[in-house]
Amino acid sequence: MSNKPKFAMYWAASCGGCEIAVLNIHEKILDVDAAFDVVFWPVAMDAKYKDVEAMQDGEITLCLFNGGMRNDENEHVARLLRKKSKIMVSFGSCACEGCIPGLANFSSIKEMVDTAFTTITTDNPDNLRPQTSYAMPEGIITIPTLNTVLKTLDQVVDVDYYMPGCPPESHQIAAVVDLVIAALNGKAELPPKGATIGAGNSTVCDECTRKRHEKTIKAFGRIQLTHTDPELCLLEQGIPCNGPATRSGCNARCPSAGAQCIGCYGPAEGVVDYGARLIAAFASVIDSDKPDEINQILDGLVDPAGQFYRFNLAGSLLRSSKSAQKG
Amino acid sequence: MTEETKPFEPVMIGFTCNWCSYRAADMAGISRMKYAPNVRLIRLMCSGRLDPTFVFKAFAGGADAVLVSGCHPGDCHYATQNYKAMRRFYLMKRVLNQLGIESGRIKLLWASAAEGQIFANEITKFVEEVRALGPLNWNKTSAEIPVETKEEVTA
Amino acid sequence: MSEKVTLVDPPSAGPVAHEDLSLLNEVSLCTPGDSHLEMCIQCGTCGGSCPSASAMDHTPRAIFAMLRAGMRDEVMKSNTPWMCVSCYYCTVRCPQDIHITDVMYTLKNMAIKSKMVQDSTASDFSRTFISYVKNYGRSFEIGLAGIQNATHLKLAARLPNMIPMALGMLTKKGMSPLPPKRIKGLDGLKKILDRAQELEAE
Amino acid sequence: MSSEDKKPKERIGVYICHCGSNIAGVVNVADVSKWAGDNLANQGVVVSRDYKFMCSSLGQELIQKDIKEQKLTRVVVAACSPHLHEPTFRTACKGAGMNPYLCELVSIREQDSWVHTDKIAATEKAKAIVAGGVSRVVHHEPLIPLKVPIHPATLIVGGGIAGIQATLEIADAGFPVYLVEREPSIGGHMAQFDKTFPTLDCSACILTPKMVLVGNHPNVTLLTYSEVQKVDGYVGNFTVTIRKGARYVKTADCTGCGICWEKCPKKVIDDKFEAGLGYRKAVYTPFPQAVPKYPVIDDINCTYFQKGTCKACEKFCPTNAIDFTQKDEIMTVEVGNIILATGWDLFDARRVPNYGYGRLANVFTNMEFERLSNSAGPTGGNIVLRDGKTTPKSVGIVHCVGSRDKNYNNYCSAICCMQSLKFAHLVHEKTGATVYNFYIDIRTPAKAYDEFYQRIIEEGTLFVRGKVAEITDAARNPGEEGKLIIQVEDTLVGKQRRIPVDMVILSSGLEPRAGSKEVAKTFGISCSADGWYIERHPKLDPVATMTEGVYIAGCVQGPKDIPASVAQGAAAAARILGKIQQKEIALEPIRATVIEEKCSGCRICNTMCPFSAILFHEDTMVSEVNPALCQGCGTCVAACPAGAITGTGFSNEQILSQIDGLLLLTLDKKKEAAVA
Amino acid sequence: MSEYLFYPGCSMESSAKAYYHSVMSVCKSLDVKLNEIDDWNCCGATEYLSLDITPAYALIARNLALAEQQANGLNTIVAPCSACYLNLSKADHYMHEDKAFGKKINTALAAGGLHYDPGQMVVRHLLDVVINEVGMDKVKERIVKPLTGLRVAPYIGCMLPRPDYNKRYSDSEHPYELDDLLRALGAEVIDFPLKTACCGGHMTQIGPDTAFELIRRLISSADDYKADVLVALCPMCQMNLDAFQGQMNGYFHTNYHIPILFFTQLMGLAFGEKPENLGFGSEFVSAHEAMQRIGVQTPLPDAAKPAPKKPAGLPMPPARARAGQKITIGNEEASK
Repeated sequence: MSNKPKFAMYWAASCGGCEIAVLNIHEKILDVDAAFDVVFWPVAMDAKYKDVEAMQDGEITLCLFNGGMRNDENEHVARLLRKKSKIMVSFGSCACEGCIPGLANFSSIKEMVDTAFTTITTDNPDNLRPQTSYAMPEGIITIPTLNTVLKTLDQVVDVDYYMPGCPPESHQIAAVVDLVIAALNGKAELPPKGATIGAGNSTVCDECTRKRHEKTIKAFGRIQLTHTDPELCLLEQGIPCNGPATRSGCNARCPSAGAQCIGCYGPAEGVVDYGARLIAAFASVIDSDKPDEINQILDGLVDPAGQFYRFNLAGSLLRSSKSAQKG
Repeated sequence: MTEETKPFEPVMIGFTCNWCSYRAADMAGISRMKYAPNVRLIRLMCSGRLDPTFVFKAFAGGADAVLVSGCHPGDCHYATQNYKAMRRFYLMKRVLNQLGIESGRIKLLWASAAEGQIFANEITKFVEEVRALGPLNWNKTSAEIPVETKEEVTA
Repeated sequence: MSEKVTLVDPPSAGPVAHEDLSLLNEVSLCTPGDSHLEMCIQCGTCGGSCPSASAMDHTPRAIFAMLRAGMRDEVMKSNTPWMCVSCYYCTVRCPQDIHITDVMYTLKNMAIKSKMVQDSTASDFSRTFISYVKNYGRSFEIGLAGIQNATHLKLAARLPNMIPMALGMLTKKGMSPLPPKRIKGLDGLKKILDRAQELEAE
Repeated sequence: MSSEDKKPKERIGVYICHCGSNIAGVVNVADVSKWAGDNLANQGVVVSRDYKFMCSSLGQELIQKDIKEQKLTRVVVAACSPHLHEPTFRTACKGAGMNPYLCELVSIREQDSWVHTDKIAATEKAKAIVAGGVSRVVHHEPLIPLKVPIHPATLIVGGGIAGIQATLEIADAGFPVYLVEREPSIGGHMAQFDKTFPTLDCSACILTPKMVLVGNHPNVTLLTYSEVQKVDGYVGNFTVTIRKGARYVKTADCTGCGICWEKCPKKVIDDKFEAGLGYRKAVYTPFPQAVPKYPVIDDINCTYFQKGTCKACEKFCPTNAIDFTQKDEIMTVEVGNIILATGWDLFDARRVPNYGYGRLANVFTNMEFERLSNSAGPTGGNIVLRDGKTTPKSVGIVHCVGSRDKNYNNYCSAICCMQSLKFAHLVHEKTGATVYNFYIDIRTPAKAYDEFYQRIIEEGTLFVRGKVAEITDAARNPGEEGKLIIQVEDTLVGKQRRIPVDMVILSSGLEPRAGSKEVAKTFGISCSADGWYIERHPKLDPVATMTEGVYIAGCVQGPKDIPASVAQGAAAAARILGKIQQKEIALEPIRATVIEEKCSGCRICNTMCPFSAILFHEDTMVSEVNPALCQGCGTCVAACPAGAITGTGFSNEQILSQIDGLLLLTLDKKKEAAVA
Repeated sequence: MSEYLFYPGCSMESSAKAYYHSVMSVCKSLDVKLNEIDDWNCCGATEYLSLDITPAYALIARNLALAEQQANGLNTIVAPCSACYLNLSKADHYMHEDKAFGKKINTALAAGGLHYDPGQMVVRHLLDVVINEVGMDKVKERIVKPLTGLRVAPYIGCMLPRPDYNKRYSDSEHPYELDDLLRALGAEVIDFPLKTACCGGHMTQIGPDTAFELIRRLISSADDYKADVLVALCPMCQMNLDAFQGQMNGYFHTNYHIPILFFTQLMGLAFGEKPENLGFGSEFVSAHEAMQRIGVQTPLPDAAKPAPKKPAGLPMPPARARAGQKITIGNEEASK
């Protein structure tokens, strides 16, 4: 064993894009290797839970944890890594706010499993359902139990830093890696606990170069059905762009490419509920005082909850694990 | 499920405008009109101040229903802000509906400072309606809530 | 003349005999839509507008005051609603948006039900008219006039030229002396009217 | 997330008022006070007391003593509505050295003890309300009222009697006034009247001297034939853009000699000053005593402007004052306060078809009658029929035309009764005709008004109580031939009457000026549904509006007569003089602020503000709230998607914490239920 | 070609055949197709309402329900009789406004297997359709024989312009549509002051004294203005003023002779239709003499009451705006 600081990365309920984003930092990955001893990274290397369990508490210096808490295995590993890590980073949208897997919080487990096992693309003629434990001649085998709702990482364990994005931009990851290395060498100071790192402090609009004016919206449109002005703010053109409420850091990647921001960097600093902010913002600029007309304009927002909570449902006030437990 | 002998008493949060509905509530008090004690009021300077976060927070914090009230359209103390509140209200209601909260749990009420009686009556009515809906059930999912987009604004 | 003493006050001068304060509300409830009856400010626009006010024993305004005072018998016995020609002048001019003509219909209904109608000329005409409608689905003017005059001879006496006129109807207007052809759905219509009658009684 | 182990950073005092038995009769105040002391200690409550009358000086001293001895940093008083005693308790806290905005008054009287009977439920609710206040007050910040300087000049819009009165009051006090009037002369409707009720003073005789004073006053800049286009700024510092209409007359050269209008060949029906009964020329002053004396050329009717030839006025003008090349002029003025006194419009009697105005020649409106009766009017004061010569032998005066009527205007126009009585007198006096007044109610509620009514009765005017149903020329008998027949129910008799008269005068009601909504928008004030401007308080603050620095006077606020208009003009002036004397004004510090580093310049908030307080800086791409313009509604705070706008006094933290506090008990209860 | 559902009403089958024939003729000329509602029933006039409100409205609503069934893409019912028009429209209005009442009526209709959704049908009077849908331009196009020289009193009556819920008619007291139409036909139109006064309604059957007085007022006023004919648009009005004119004369010892014609009869004449196809000759007070004027230039009656001239003395306020024309009204703007 070397004396280098130890590095771990884990994925819970997530797609794997975050791992790719880490690898996508190009030659910087060599710095990681140079600076760290990678001890646990299931995607990149072979490792066993028991190896981690055998470590001392706080032995891992930096853990990038991505993915939400979908089942008891996710939670178990999260707790384990928390115990063993000095710096626990909630890495990527899934860990920070639930992301796409968190959209399952709209549904009950039954609805979710039904959808997975009975839709037309599923070849399941006997209508089988997964069982959490099953007796085989060799003994009882188990698979993890699903949580009622998907939880974010910080709803289960204490988190030191948040790094949003779906996935976090590679240049941001590189910057964070640089920062941690510098801090380890005593050349920089780590930000206060709980801070969001690898992202900006304002919103996507701050980085967006589109022209903008006072906003009054007479109709919402879907971008694929609308011919948009490439220079003009998308929201002004009735395209529900989440940019105004979304944390900066991505260099306004989507709006620059002609697509609306869908909010993967999550809420701006200090915002309590991302969707509520967007409701207020979008509805505020509707140009009508007549209830019927307002509702007609709102009909143009096809799936408002989906629009506002695509990445944020598990972290929202109303569909997070906390509120769901209260009932 | 525990056996309840007492009728369900919903807890409700009401957001009122400093210039109209809060004064209507004062007026109801001064006139000693009686209404159900389930609603707790929060004073905002204007219904336009109503951040949907407040409503979400109230539901998340255990409220069974939320009342939003402001000056009648055209009578806003700040000229037109109640229209902005109305726009937000409609969108908020749609989203709440998708998030599993029945439309009957959120109400928009226009009441002028003089309409103490209307305010009192509407609160009592609203409490009855929410009582009929029962406690807010978090385990309900959007699929189980009938989607309503038709808006009805009272008074 | 001044020393002449009357032992009994004339009926109009005495206190209201039986105040029935539910009366106004009852009339209002029996009228479709929102009649705004309680909003009357006694301005007299209705009475001033009415083309047949001179034939009425009370002006519509006075009737509304009497409704308010709960003078049920007096209102039920009044000819005022029966003299209404449904011209709706009062209704459109009323500054309080009271549906006066519709209220008059309600009062006629109530008067018939309370059996207090004083002069049956008008109500009988309505009955005859409706009997044709019920039996044929359509009305029948000549038959109607005939029966009306036969049952109300006094009326016929006032209309000496009725017979030549009826003849004129037949000859000039080419009207048929026979009742109208029955409509096809008469059975259905009867069922509808019977059901409506039950609902009315509820 | 949990902060329970954290030591609370504030020291909070909680005070529960009994309000005699007003609160204590229903709410168990001792219980609430004890509960708050026990259960809210973790939020910083160090003192919790209940007291008979918190607002009494002893109650206030109690709080002050605690602030000093217990080193309180926050105070929550649970008593009556903040609309009643918030200033009281804030002042008390200030007296003890605490910033007044660190005190929160929550209502457990109007919104609890007075509206509930269930003592247990009311006590629970009071606890919740107190908990809400405690949670909220933690997030209060010390605030200092904003102070802005006041420009000493005043803008007065509308040169009717209310505007004239206000102008003179302020100008006489030594401060500059800009008086803007749309018409070529000041004077307003009052200049058109013949006599004024109930004293029967000649209207012109009492008005003209005041007009002259305005015209000659060194402190008054009179801008007639002008309109306000735009108002920028805020109380104390308004910038007003005014469009001065082209008169086509050089006022520096004009002597007002009148030769131009004498020579002008174009006769125009004067539907303004003469109410359509008389004529004026295309170059004119509305009336002989006009102030200023300079005429205007009405380019729509002027032959030169329409056809390119004529110029008679120019030819004959002895001082070469005519200038056809003049253009409208745009000017801006700086003022500290504004009075709107734009007056009223007459209800268009043609909207009541059954009264036949516009169809039946001898049906006149009240304004027409004023001109008929005025000795300076088109008939030299002879009351005659539309043929211009016949004196009526009988006249019917109809009250409430277009007023008190759901088909037209719901409200009472307030002046018509007295005006109609005045007409009865004038007709009687001048023609000896039989006069009928048709009324629903006679309303004479002011000094010497009912006495005037008595006088008119005594003079022999016939009163018929009934709203006129119709006025027709369709005669039913020879007695009605050639007459106007007024059909009405005499409700006191209970019979329909048809009264043939020669002349009918309709007492048309008062209406808000056409376009009053747009004007309200320009000045940032609000209109009632009828269109009258809304005062700050209908009883206690009738000339101020919700917009600081903008006042209303006269009929813009609602129908009223001359004395009331004058009183309002003077009242508005007095309010403004008080402000000017203070040299600066304190503004309630409830304001929105943009946190610059968080603002991304998305501009969503830009359209939120009806007071134009939000500025967008194109260079830095950041929005900014001008605190002096901001009225503190908080709509932009709620709209900002980035949470970059905060509202002092009603911040997100304050309200979200208050929600937590209000629901504290509920959560406890739900937890108990869950445990059970 | 425009197409409407058509509710003729009972009178069109009996006393007002002239109206029926002329309506058919005129509509044909104007390319208006009228689809008669199959198996319609009487609207109850003003009589059923007097007796029993619920059955009365159920009776009316049956027609609306049938119309809805047979609508086939149409949603407008045209009624030529003012009383029918009002009853149908009022039933729809109240069923719509008063939901409980609407439900009650539908409960009754259900007994006959019918149902009506309030608001589905729009009921319009024939005059309204001619003026506002067909349009004056088209009417003018069809004129081959202008009614030059005929002096007419336009008579609207009560139930077309009133009551005015939903502000459905231009003016409830002095509407000008019929005047404009008749003027377009070439007739000389008097400003008839009693154009919306009552014809007596059912009073001819129950209170002749009142009825005769109401008829007299109209006839004498038309005579004052030296009208040749009085033009009606409701079978009840026409019948009362025509059939009872003689008796009224007897009652008051007067000698009026004013023929009462339907507006469609005059339209038909102007469109060049033969008088016999338009029901001429069926009137009690013969129109023969008056009609002789058509096509032949005859002098005006010498003692005709002159139209109000421009006053020599003081100017009049501009006349009230006609239908369709916007007049500026302070408060209308304010109330927006």
